[in-house]
Parts: sequence; C-alpha cells; structure tokens
Amino acid sequence: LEEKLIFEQGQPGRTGVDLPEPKGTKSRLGGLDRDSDVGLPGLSEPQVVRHFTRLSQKNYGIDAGFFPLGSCTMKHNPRLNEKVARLPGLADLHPMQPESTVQGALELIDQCAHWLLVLTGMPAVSMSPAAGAQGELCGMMAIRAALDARGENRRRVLVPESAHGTNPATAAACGFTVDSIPATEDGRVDLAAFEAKLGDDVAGIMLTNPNTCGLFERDVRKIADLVHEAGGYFYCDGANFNAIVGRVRPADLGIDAMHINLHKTFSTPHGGGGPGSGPVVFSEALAPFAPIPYVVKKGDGFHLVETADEEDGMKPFGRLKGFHGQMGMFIRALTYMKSHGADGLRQASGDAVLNANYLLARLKDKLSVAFPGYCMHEALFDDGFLKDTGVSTLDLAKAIIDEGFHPMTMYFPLVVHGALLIEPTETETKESIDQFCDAILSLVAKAESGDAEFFKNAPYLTPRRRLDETAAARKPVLRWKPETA
Amino acid sequence: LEEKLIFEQGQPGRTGVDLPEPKGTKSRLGGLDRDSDVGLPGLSEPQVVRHFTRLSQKNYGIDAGFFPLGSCTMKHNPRLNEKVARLPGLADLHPMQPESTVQGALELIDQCAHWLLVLTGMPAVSMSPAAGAQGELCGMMAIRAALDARGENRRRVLVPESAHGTNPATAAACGFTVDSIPATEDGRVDLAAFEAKLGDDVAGIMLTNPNTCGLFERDVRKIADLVHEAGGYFYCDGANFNAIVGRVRPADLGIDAMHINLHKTFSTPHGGGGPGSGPVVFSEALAPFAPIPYVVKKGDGFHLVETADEEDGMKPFGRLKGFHGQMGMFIRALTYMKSHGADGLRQASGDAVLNANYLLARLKDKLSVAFPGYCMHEALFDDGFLKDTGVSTLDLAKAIIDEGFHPMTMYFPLVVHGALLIEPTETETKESIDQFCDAILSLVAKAESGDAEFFKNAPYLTPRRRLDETAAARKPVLRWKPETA
Amino acid sequence: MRYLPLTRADRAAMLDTIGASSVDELYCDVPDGALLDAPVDLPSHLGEMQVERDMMALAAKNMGASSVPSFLGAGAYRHHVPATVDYVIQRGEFLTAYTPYQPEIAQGTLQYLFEFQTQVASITGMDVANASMWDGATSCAEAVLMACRATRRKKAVLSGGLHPHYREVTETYCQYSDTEVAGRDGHPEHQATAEELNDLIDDQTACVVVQYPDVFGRIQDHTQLADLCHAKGALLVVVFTEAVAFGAVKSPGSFGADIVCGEGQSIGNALNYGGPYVGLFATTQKLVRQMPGRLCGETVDQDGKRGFVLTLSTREQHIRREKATSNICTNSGLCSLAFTVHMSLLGEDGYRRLATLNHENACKAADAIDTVGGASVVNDSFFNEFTVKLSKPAAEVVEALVAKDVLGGVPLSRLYPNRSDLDNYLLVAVTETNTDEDIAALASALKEALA
Amino acid sequence: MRYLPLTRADRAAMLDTIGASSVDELYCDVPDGALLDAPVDLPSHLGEMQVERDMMALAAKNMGASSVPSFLGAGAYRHHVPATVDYVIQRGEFLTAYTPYQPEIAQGTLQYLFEFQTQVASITGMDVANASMWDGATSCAEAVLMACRATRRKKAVLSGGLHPHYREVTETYCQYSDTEVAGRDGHPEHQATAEELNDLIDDQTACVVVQYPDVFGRIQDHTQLADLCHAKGALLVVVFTEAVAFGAVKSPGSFGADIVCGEGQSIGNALNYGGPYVGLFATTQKLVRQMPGRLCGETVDQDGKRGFVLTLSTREQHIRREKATSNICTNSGLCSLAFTVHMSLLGEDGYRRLATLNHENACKAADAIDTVGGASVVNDSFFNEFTVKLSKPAAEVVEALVAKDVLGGVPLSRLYPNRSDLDNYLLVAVTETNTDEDIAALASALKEALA
Repeated sequence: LEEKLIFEQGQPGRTGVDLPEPKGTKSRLGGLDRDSDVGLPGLSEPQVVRHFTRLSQKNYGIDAGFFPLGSCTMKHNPRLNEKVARLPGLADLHPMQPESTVQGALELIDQCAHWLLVLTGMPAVSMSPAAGAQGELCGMMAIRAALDARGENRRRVLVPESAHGTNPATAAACGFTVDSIPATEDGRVDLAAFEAKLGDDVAGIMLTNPNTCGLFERDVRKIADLVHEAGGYFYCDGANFNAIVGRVRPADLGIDAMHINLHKTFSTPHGGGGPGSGPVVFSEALAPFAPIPYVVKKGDGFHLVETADEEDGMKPFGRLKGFHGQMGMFIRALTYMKSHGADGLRQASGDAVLNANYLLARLKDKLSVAFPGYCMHEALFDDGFLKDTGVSTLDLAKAIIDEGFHPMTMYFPLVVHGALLIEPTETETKESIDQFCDAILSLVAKAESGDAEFFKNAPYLTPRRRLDETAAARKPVLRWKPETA
Repeated sequence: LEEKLIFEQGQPGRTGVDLPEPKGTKSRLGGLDRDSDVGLPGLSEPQVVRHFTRLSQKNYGIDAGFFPLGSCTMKHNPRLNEKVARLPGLADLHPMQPESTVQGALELIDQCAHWLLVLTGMPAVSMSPAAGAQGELCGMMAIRAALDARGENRRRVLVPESAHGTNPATAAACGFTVDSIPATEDGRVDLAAFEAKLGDDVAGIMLTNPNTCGLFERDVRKIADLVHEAGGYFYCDGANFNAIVGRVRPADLGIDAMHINLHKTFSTPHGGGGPGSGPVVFSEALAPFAPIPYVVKKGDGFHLVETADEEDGMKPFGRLKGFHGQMGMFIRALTYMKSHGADGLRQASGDAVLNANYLLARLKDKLSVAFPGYCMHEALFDDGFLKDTGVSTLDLAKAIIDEGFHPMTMYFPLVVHGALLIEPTETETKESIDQFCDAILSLVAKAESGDAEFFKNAPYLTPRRRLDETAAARKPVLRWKPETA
Repeated sequence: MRYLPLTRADRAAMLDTIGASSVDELYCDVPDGALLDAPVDLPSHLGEMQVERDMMALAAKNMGASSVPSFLGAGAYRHHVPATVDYVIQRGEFLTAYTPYQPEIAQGTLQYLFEFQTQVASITGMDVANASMWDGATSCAEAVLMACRATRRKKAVLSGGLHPHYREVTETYCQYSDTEVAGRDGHPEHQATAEELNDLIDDQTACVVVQYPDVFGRIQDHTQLADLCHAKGALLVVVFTEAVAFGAVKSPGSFGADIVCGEGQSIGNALNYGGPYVGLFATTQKLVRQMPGRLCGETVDQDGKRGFVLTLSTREQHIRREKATSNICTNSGLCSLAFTVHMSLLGEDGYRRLATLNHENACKAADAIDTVGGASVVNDSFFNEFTVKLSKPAAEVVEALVAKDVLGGVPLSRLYPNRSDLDNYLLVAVTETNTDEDIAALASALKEALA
Repeated sequence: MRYLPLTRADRAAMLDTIGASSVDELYCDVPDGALLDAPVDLPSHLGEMQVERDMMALAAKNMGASSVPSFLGAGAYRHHVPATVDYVIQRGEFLTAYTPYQPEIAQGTLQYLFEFQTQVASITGMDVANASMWDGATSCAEAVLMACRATRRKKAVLSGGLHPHYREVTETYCQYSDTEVAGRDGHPEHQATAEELNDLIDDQTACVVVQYPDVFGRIQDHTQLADLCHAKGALLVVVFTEAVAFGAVKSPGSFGADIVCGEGQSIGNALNYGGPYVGLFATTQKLVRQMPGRLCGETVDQDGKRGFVLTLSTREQHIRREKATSNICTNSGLCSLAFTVHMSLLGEDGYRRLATLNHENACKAADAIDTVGGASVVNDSFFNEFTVKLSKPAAEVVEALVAKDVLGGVPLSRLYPNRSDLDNYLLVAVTETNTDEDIAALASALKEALA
C-alpha cells in the first residue's frame, strides 16, 4: 500500500483534536481576522497515527541496524535520555520564568558545562549554539571579536582541504576569506605548506582533529604553536571529539576554541536532521568574547546573564539564538555523561577506536586503504579497489542497503577519490561489525566478478529504488498543491 | 537480515544494566544460595533495543493498517490512554498501600464502575475479572452461588452453537454441563428449540448479544423471560457490547450478568494477547454474590472491601485474582469513556454498525452473505462464493495479507461453513473500507478466474510464508536450548 | 470526535449505498422501546487536555509509592524498570497487534513469546513454560486444576506459607469443580515441615502447593517434600511471588517440582495498583500437554526458514470448548513482553546481581529494624522480604508511618483479617530501589511510632 | 557499561586481528604527554536508577509552568501537545535516523518534510518553505542575509516591534558581514506606521523586518509597507513568534511579504526552557534558490514511483562551502516532525478553532486584568498576548506573583534591560491551556501585588 500525503487523505470536517466550542467573543484582531481557508487537510487521530507509523516504516535508524555513517557518529540513543528530557520539571519550563523558579534548570546547565570543561580541560564554555555549525560560528565570531579588540584587521583563515563544508561557510559568514591548506600523503595537514601560508593577515586556522580522514593530527601542537606565534587563533572543529573523549584533552593541544556536537559525542538523537547542540569551549584568550546568555554561580544559586554589559571583563560578541540554548539536548547529554561517568566515557572512546581499527584490519586487504597506519574512530578507503569493475562507490553503497545495513559516508572527505568513510561507533558489537565486513567482502567479490549491472540497479528491496535527483532539482516541486480542475 | 534469538546473540560478561557492585554481605538465604548459572544470555542495551525493534517490524498492528478481525474489535488505541496510565500517581501505587493513600485510585475505580453501570443500566458491577474469559467465570460462578443459595441443584447451561469457545469452557469450569442450542436459518437462537430445552435442571443460558454472527438477537427479551420463568439466569456474553454502547442498555433486555471486554469496547490495547479486563455487571438477583474485593463509598471517601463477611447482605462467592483487578486497564477505559462522552460513545457504536453495513453492502453481490438483513458491527460471509474455485477461506485470507491488510476472522463462528467475519470498527475511514473492499473484490475475481495456485502459496511478501503448524504440534519445541557439543 | 473519522457526508453516502435511511434503521432488530433515542446520562465528550486534567486530579489524590520511602511487598514489588522496556512495549507494532493467529505477520510477537518461555523455564529450572497467565494467583489456581487433571485426583494440599490471595483464588476456582482444598493455617513463627505436610497427603491428593520464598519471606528447601509427594503419586507445585528471587536462590526445578508458577510483575512491570500483572507458569516436559494457556513453538515456513507459531492449541477453549484445559483466552501479552525485554537487559550477570542487591538491602533493613525497640525480625531466612513482630498492632503503626510519609510495609492483618493472633506482625519488603536514606527513615519513623 | 557491548574477550580478539597490543597503541599519534592514562576527575558511571534520581532532583528545584497558572509568552508559548505527537517522534525509525541523504531508506523523513513544507507555506500564505531552521531568531537573521543576497544590498531596517532577541541575533549575524542594521526603538504605546518605516528605507536597503503580531502583541496590516518596500526595491520580511496566530489572522503572504519566518515551537513542541525549537522559513517561488537550509522535493524513482529527495543542495555548505547560502547543516528535524504531526491532527478546523480559543481566552484575561486597580491593558489589538501597564515595576510584581504560585508574565525589563521607561510594563500571554480559574488567580494575585 502506498502512503498518500496527508493532503490527499483529508476530508473537510474531519479532525484529530477535540477542542471546546468557541463562545463567539467579539474579536480584537485589529480588523485582520482571517477570511479565507488555510488549506490544511482534516484527518482523524487514527489516520494520523497510521500515517506516521507507516512513514516511519520507510525509514532506517540506528534502532533498526548497523549505521556506519562516517563522521556522523550514529551511536546508540538511550531511551533513558528521552525519558528524563520529558520530566515535567524540565520539559515544562518557560525560558522567561523568573530565575527563582528555575534554579534546577540553571544548575543543570552549569553541571553540563562543568563536564564539558573537565573533559576538554578548557576554562570557559558557551552553551548557546544551536548546532555544530552555529558552534563554529560562535568560535569564529569570538576570534573575530578578539582580533577587533586587539585592533587587528586579520582576515585570512586557513582551512585544510579535507574540512567539513561548514568550516569555509562559517569563516565566510564571519567576514573571513578562506585559504586552503593541502594534505600530506598520509592524510594530515602539510606542515610546511601551512607554515608558508602564515602571515600577519592570518586570523587563525580551522582544523578538525581527529581529522575528517579519521586520523589524529600528529603535529597538532606544532600547528598550535605556529599559529599562536603568528598572532592567530586555533579553532578546532570538534566533530570528531568522540574519538578522544576522556583520553586527550583539547586544552593540552593548544586550541583556542572548539565546538562539541552533543549528538555525535554525547548521543543526543540525530532525529533525521536535528535538533543539534554545539557548545563551544574557549581558551582564556577568547573566553571574554563568549556570547550572551550564560549561567554564573551567584551566592548559593545560579544566575543567567542576559545582557552584554552586566559582567566586568566580559565583552560578548552578541547573541546567537533566542533564549538560552538547546536545553533539551543538555538534559540528554548530561544524562549520557552521568551514565557513562569518567570511566565509561574513556571506555567509549577507546571502544570506538578499537571497533574502527578492527573494521579497518578486516577490510584492508580487499579494499584500498586511503592512508597508512591506525585510524581513530573511523576508517577511510578510496575507490581504488573498484577500479576496472565498472562499479562506483555509490553503486556499492546502494548494494549495501539491500544487505540490511546503512551505507557508509561516500565521497567525503573530498581529498580522497571516491571516498568510503566507515564509522562503526562504540555501541556496535564485534558480531555486527563482522556481519558488515562479511557483507562488504562478498559484494566486493561480486563486483570483481564483473556483475556491474547488478550494482548499477541496486537497491532492489527498499521502499523506493534510486530516485531521480536531477529531475527534482531541475524543476523543484517543494510542496503539495491541490489539483486544479 | 534474520533476527536471531536473544539466546543466540548474547556474550558472557555483557549486560544491558548497570547495577552497583554488591558489598558482599553474608547471605541469609537459608543455605539455599543459587550455585549454578541461570542460563540467561548477556546483551548490551543497544542490542536489546535493536532486537525488539526488529521483532516489532515483523508484526502487523492497527497502527500499521486496516485490521478487520471480526469479533476481536481492533479499533484505534489512543496514545492519551497510554500516557495517562503512566502518571506516577497512578502507575506507581502499590496494591497494599493504606486506603488513606490511594483515595484517588479508589475513586477512579468507582468512576469507571459508574460509567459501566449507566451504560448497561445494571445495578452492580464486579471490576475484578482479569479478562473476558474470567468475566464469564465470574458471572457463571455468581449464578452457581445464587443457585446454591436457593438450594437448587441446577446444572445444565444452554449455550448456542455459535458461541465463543470460552462459553462452554467457562460453564464446565463452574461444574455445569453444556447443552447446545441450534441456530435458525437467519442466524439467531432457535426459540422453539430453546424453549424445548428448558427445565428445572437448567441453571441458565449463556447468550452472546449481538451474537457471534454479528446479528442482534431479536427475541432476546423473550429468551430472558423464558429462562427466568424456568428459574434460570441469563448470562450475556458482552463481547459484542461495542455494537450497542449508548444505544441499548443490557438491563432493558432482561440480563442477569454480562462481562464487558474493556479492550473491545473501550479500546484498551490488545497488546498481541493481553492484558485484558472483564468487569461483570449484575442484576439485583446476582449482585450479592459478586466476588471480593470491591469498592464502596464510605463517608467522604472510598473503601475497599477485601473480606467476604464485611458487608451486610453480601455473599461473595470468593476471590478471582490477586489484588483488585486490572487497574491499568480501568485507567485507559475511563480515559477513553471520558474522551468520547455519552454522545461520542453513542456515535462510536453507530459508526461501527454503519461501517459494517457499508462493507456488507459493498461486498454482498460478490461474496455469499451468511444471513439476510442488516448486520451489527461485523459482517459474516460463508465460503459459498469460493465454491469450485479451489480456493479456501484460508487461502483468500492469506492473499489479503499481501494486499497490505490484516485478514478477517476465519472459520468462526462454527455455524457457518468457511466463515469470514469482517469487523471494520468505527475508527476506520470510508476510504480504507473502500480500499479493502476493492482488494477483496479483485481477489475474488482472480479466484474465479481459476488461479488457485496463486492463492495456495500466498502470502508472498511477509517476513515468513505459511508456517508448518503440524510439525510444530507433533514434536513441540517450546524453548531454546543450547547446542550440545 | 477525534477518533471517529466519518463525516456527515461520509455517513450520507454510506447509508445511500446500504439503502437505509438512518443509522437507527440498522438497529431494527432491537426490541421495541429498548433503543435509546438520546445519549445516556453521562458527561459529553472532552478534549485531550480536559481528560488529562481530570485524570491528573485523581492521580494527585494518591501517595505514589515512589514519592516516599516505600517497603511494600506481599506479592507485588517495586523495582526499577529501565526506560527501554517502556519504549518497546509502546511501539504500535506490539501494542496494537492481536493474538498471533496469523503467524506470517506476527513473528515479532511469536519470537518474543518463545524467548519469554525460555526465560521463564530457565529461572524456574523447569523444562518448559507457557506464554503467560493473568497473574500469580490465577496461575496457582490453574496449577492445582492441572495437577488434578494430570493425576485424575481431586484434592489439593496448600501450605500455610501460601499467600492468602492465592489460597482464596484457588479455593474459588476449586469450589465448583468438586476439588477439595486442604491445608493448614500459616504463622510467621511456625513453619510447616515436610513431614507435617506429608501427613495431609492421601491417595486422593493431586498436589501439594508450597510458596518459595513463602508469604512471610522464609526460604525452605523442598527437596524432601518433593520426594514425599512423588512417593504418594502427588505433584509438587511451587509458587512464587517474587521472580527476582531466583537470581539468588536455588531454582524450584532443582527441588524436583512438577509445576512452578507465580507472579512475574517484578520484572519489567510497574506496580499499577495491583494489575495488570503477568502469571508465569512452568512445568516438566512430561506434563506439557496438560498445561493451560497459550504455547508458542518453533517450526519452519514454506521456504524452510525458522519461524514460530502458537501450538498445541487443541488444549485450548477455542478448539476444545468445554473440554479445554482452561478457559483462559487473552492472557498478559504486553506484560510478558515487558518481562522479556527487562530480562534481556538484565542477562545472566544483571539478573543475579539484581537479586544480590535486593538481598543485601533487605539484610541492611532487617538489621536497622532490629535496633528499634518494640520491633524484631522473626525470619531466620529471607530474600527481600521478612516479617517483623511489633509491640503494637501493625495496622496502627502503618498509619502512623503514613503520617511521616513512609509506606512502612503490609500489616498481616490486611492479609489475614480474621486472625487476630497476627495483628502485631508487619511484612517488610526491601528492593534495590530503597536507598540507605529510605531505610534510615523507616527505622526512625518506626522508633517514633513504637515509642 | 550497559551501552558498551565489547567484552574483555572481544577486545583481546580484536586487538589480535589488528595486531596491536593495546588500545593505547591505537592512539600512537597523540603527542607525548597528551594521552591521559586515567579517567578525568569526574564521577564514575552510574546505573539508570541513580541517574534518573539525580536528574529528578534537579527537576524538583524548578517550578513547572504547568504546575501553576502561567501566562508567559514573549516568543515561547505553552500549548497542549497531543499524546500522539510525542509517541510518533519517539519511534526509533524517526528518532535514530540521520539526515535523509540515502533517500531509498529515508522516505519516511522525506515525506514528512514535504508535508511540513506544505503546511508552513499554507499557514504563512507563501509559495514555498524550507525544511526548518534552528529557531525563530536565527530564521530572522538568515532572512536578512538572504534579502541582502537577493537584492545585493547591505542594509536592513528592523521595526521596533521586533522581539529584542531576534534583533540581537540579527545584529550579531550581520556585524561581521558589512551589513548595516537600522531601525527604531519600540514602545508598547507607540506603534511605528508604514510611513515612519518608509523614511528609513534607502537605496541600499535590502529589507524591512516587521513582526506580526509584534512583540507587544499588536496586530498591524502591512500591505502598505509591502508596497512601499517594493517600490524602493526592498523586500518585506514578516517575522512571527506565535505560529498559532495564523489560524485567526490574515496570513503575511496576503500582505505581499517576500519572506515570512519565525518560531514554530507553539505547534507540537514543549517549552523546554527555550530549546530546541523549530524555525519556520517561507518565501516566494521567485526567491527559492536564495533560501538557506534544506529543501525536500518531489521526484520519481527508477520504477517511476513518486518519491522525495533533498534538493537544490547546490545552495548548501557541504557542496558550495564558503559560497553557501548559509552554514546551517543539522536543523530541527525532530521538532519539525512534532510540528507536522500536531498540525496534521489539528487540520483546518482544529487549527482555526485553536486560534479562536486562544484569542477568546486572551480577551477574557484582558478584561479581567483591566478590572484590577493599577493595571491596564495598553493594546488595541492582540491575538493571545498583550502588554499591561502597571503601577509598579513589572519585575517586582512578577516576583510577588511567584510567591502566590502564579507565573504572571514577562516584564519588559527582562527583554529591554536598558530601557527604564519600560520597567512598568508586563507582557501577558494566554493560551487554550489557561482555565477560567487560572485567569481569576492571576487577576486576584495582581490585585494583591498592586495594592
């Protein structure tokens, strides 16, 4: 049975809610009373439940199976976190309640901040950013503000080629120009090239570490020293912080700012595209520029600073979103951190790295490893092993779907040809990694045997087969419209 | 991917819970400390979530689609009911708490009882029975107790051929013998046959109304009068009460006892096989024999009577279960009743009957209707229309599965050859009934066209195809056992 | 109404197809005067928010067992239920499914039932288990009836250590089937020996029923009793109310029990003020065809793949009618799922550790209570529940504790209202949910109440 | 640890396959001294029950907005969320999915996004909408940046009726991209006319931003302003904070708005102490390729069946890097699902009735407050929120109300800390969740506080 759009299922006069009859009060809407239909369909509650149940059945999630999407860190999302986030004393707080009525909430934010500070070794954190990308914005704006405060007009930001697309986009949004740094043969920043690009117009570097090739930047301290010597700041993209939590403190590497994706690192659910949360830790140098609002201890209680000029020594660069950050995500992340504890978090990052290296070891003879050595939390391959098979990275990934797995990340990072980036995460069993590796290896054997046609048409068993993305983009249909008679 | 049993997925040392380390207190277990393994597998929490998610994906429920299982009343299960049942002030009550700490719970039971009494018009109700079948037991035991109190040794119970299997099983469990009453050509009790069977050894009749053919027993009042004149009692199986709620009060039909399946009538979820709840309403004659415990008003509050001899005039026949009934189901049923209100309940039964008759009207020309006239909440067909096609009722039902629907009830009631009993319920839309009817009609056309082989092998698209039930019963494997080396 | 999708236009069109002029016409078989022409005298429909408020107001009139230190047991136990359990049982594919009579689209339900049966058989130490009963008390009654069928005898001997509700339900079930129920009164300070029970076994005795741990919390070895029963052709039925116990004590199967049954609420299920719960029922391979209730078995499908089906249904009422082994139909499906999920999370290590923690906490509480003047623990042995003798009537003391926001236990007078010799005894249960602060609060409140 | 499945044996076997002697060896690229050899100074792991207790203790230190009469708005509104909504968003297939980059196995997410986009476009009266932004404030900032891109101009005029947070966020986003932000201060007793705003529009003005209803609750027709903007080549951006309002008032699209954006929290989402929320963003067909954020579009699959995909991603950062329309990546997926489900339940009739009920309740509250000495409603028009002038500083009054267990509103001093002329104004929001008793409690508490 195909599932129609709600707009195709509704009937006028049907509804999924029972609301009291209005009394007919004379309206005070300034004469702007709505005088036409909105155009929404009417469905009963059972229809709505069935519709969204059926839609959900067309989705694949971590709960359904192995989801080794590299750089996305699709780890287990505990239900405890969901339960706690729905406690009425937490979910049902209005952001503008008087401070005296939300002391528990402020304490929770402070506790969450404390865990982040201890885990990173950094002195300050802004809890405000709505997601990782806004965290980057937060960090780069703080750098811009610090430069402005120094009266320096540095505008060039160095970004490795392998960076997430958000990095250059963020730098541009802060008025910086982006200068690419090439990678070495072994997938790290080319130190010489980097050093050559330094200069007094350099605002700083945006470096992902562990990087998007799944490798630890060996020279990270040297990079930090060099950029500092050159008068710039070191922004670290913390997207891969999950590989080193509890084992390496970013503060010990010399960074000035780093965002933390709570969903990747502390398992707030990705939810098919958010909500995220991207707190940013700061060095002493950048701490004063952190945006409003922020929580401070005050006497026995907690206080929320909502104005720029309230605290001595603080020079906030502004405000990043309405209200005080993604509270619902702080609750989940704190629940996750407390559940793991210092020992469990350390174990989690170690297991993540162990799982990735195990997968690498099992596949390295058949697939082409992009860079030598151990990886961190994800293993990167290029499409060399598919050469002459007529099968592309994409084809292989689509064939994996039919085996009951979510594909790995494809064609990212861009520094590798036809990249396959595989991140098992720590919550997978050895058995499921073995199953996945067995499936990959048999598909590779199949590809080598010359059955390219099979791959070109995969997947076969999904609710939809390959979709025509070109047609979608050429003449975009972005909404339902009633058929005109 | 096949989903293994948990016993095949576990690893020693793995666990899905974190419990504190025991302190090593010296045990006081009477020397019976467990000295061997239990034999349970160890799974992590992510494994458990994934396992049961995947299992659930092999199930079909009302949420997934049309579920017209006749006599089972698979109507929409509102999530509000689930939410309310989980309020800590209701879910988290211990059954042996002092009365002063559970006044809200007792009031809730009393409210639920009140709705049932008003809807049935009866003077008394026992909330105790754990499910419909125990409700029957409750009703028949009350009859037995009343007869015993009268000093009469009546042991014969009249049961129509079309009755649910629980009816005779219940009568037998109460020490009665069962005497079958035949049905008329139009699917009702044969009044003459019934009258002929009456006598001074007759304890009473167990009659389902509306009956299991989905028909209202036209002569129900005459039946009541006759059985009463003969000195017997009228037990009504209320399994189909949902067809007449808010429109006909059983009290007005002369019944002495009737159980109400809360899941069929008031939408507590069936849950793949329970839990149920089967309150029984009683006439004045039987009321004194209702089992303990029960709630009474006392001053400003409520009191739970837990002993047989506490209340004057009451002669409880005993106790049917531990504690006080299926509280969790009362909460859901009361939430459902309040949501509908008197008007909505009346509408619901009317819509259920309307939907069934619409389905009957749409199918009657192609399928063979078992009995003439309007039906109540379900439409009954026999397999006459499949004659000479080589397709059986079962085959047709299995083919329906592939169309995305749950099959109807098959081969019940037994009074009809190859019965198909279809109950759409009031929560289905006209559109979904139309879809179902279209699918049935096209399958019937296919059957008539002679493609019996197609039907014999249906279903094709399900997680499992037809299962070998004979093999299962011949040499039952009822549990997993470790492979012996 | 939000659950009812038919619109006025739908109704008109449908009546037209049917050829009826009104919905009332469809009720033409209802006798004169019995068809109501207006809603009954009850409130009208309400929106979700209003209903929720109504129900929350009722909830607010209760003292939740988790909101205060709570030590209630006597057949129902407060344990921590992991959030995963509640998530799983709310998934629509489980929640809104029917009994798995169409196995092709019910493998989810069937497979977990098979897992459930294996778990229950494992913890009880028996060969096989069924797919659940309504609760512990009805399981006990069904066990007695089954023993009578299996032995073709008509008498059951119930130990005094059996929970009074279980005894009452068993008596109720037996009273109309010519089955005699014998036994002796229990007492927390006298435990019947195997020999004493043996004296009650005669050649009409189908079974002896003992509870383990018993209702007063005591733990007794029933190996000798099993032998005595078997020597006289009777079955030994072992009943339990606390399924966590078997993580710490020897299984009833190890004694030679023939039927083991009891309450499964402790694993995965909330207190729910007494229901719904889940009856567990296990037996030996030999007796499997005498079992009541549903059974799920392994088989293969048309393509040779492993699958599961309900089996041996020739025992059941829908096939066998008045000759069925029981009239049970709907059982405790979703509660058994909760049990299965929780047990899967626990696993071998978690289950055993949970039991150990319960016992350790109970030891701690027993020691604390023993320091209170006017209170003394009478049990030599116990798992997570024991009986305390007080210097005052326990019901009064419990009320005094409520005033101090402590739910202190179940007075035996609540279970044995006609046994005034038990008025001063209090049954105290302690689980992993009780903190040290809870235990201290109990001891201190007891001290005040008994002063 | 319950989430971590690797056993000691697994780890040993895996290290063996890898050929490493320890997990530490895998971290060999970490600089000397930076690899910690022990856990950091934070507590150890805790069981589910302990964590839950910790978090419940924090929750208990708050006064829940649903536990007392509550009248807080100013950009976040308490509405009743049907139980169905929360059930749907917790289904693992939605909760644990990723951004739908593999459309073959993400049609569930994609189809609801298509439905979401259609719903947002419908209520705003616009041609198209995107698949969500982070919240209303960031949507507003993105709208200004988009207007600058579309017009190739570098100035935005913000009306004084714009929520101060929205203004601050917009200023923050603009400050490093050479975009000038102009505008005037707002005041609850003076509403800027179209002409006054027109004076601020020059040939570098990319857009004028107005809020509708505005932050003080007022409702103004912006048809004339749209015309004035368009005449000067600027765009009109209409911002909203209360998505329920469009069930009662004319849509911004009907004014000729070019971009309509705002907060969607009111539909389907809890208050969550300020986040996560869901930014709505709609525009005209003409401007669609300038939009920030994700877009879901209809297409067909290989077999010709209708399906949905993310589209026009050449606007986005992962393709276009520094030339992207925005750096937004993860948006508010699950919050937009909650919006879609709730909106589907409401439907045309429910949405409009909900709006009417909000307005009627607000009218009732306004009348009740007007009877209180020392308090007067300053709005001529409003939807479900209005400004009250008090005889005392509003912040003090609000604290006095807290003492009476009433959350009485948002003092303007909280939103405008540097505007002492606004100290005596209180913003009061009233929704369908406020009962007559709530309103009476507010009026009576206000009376006492102002006496």
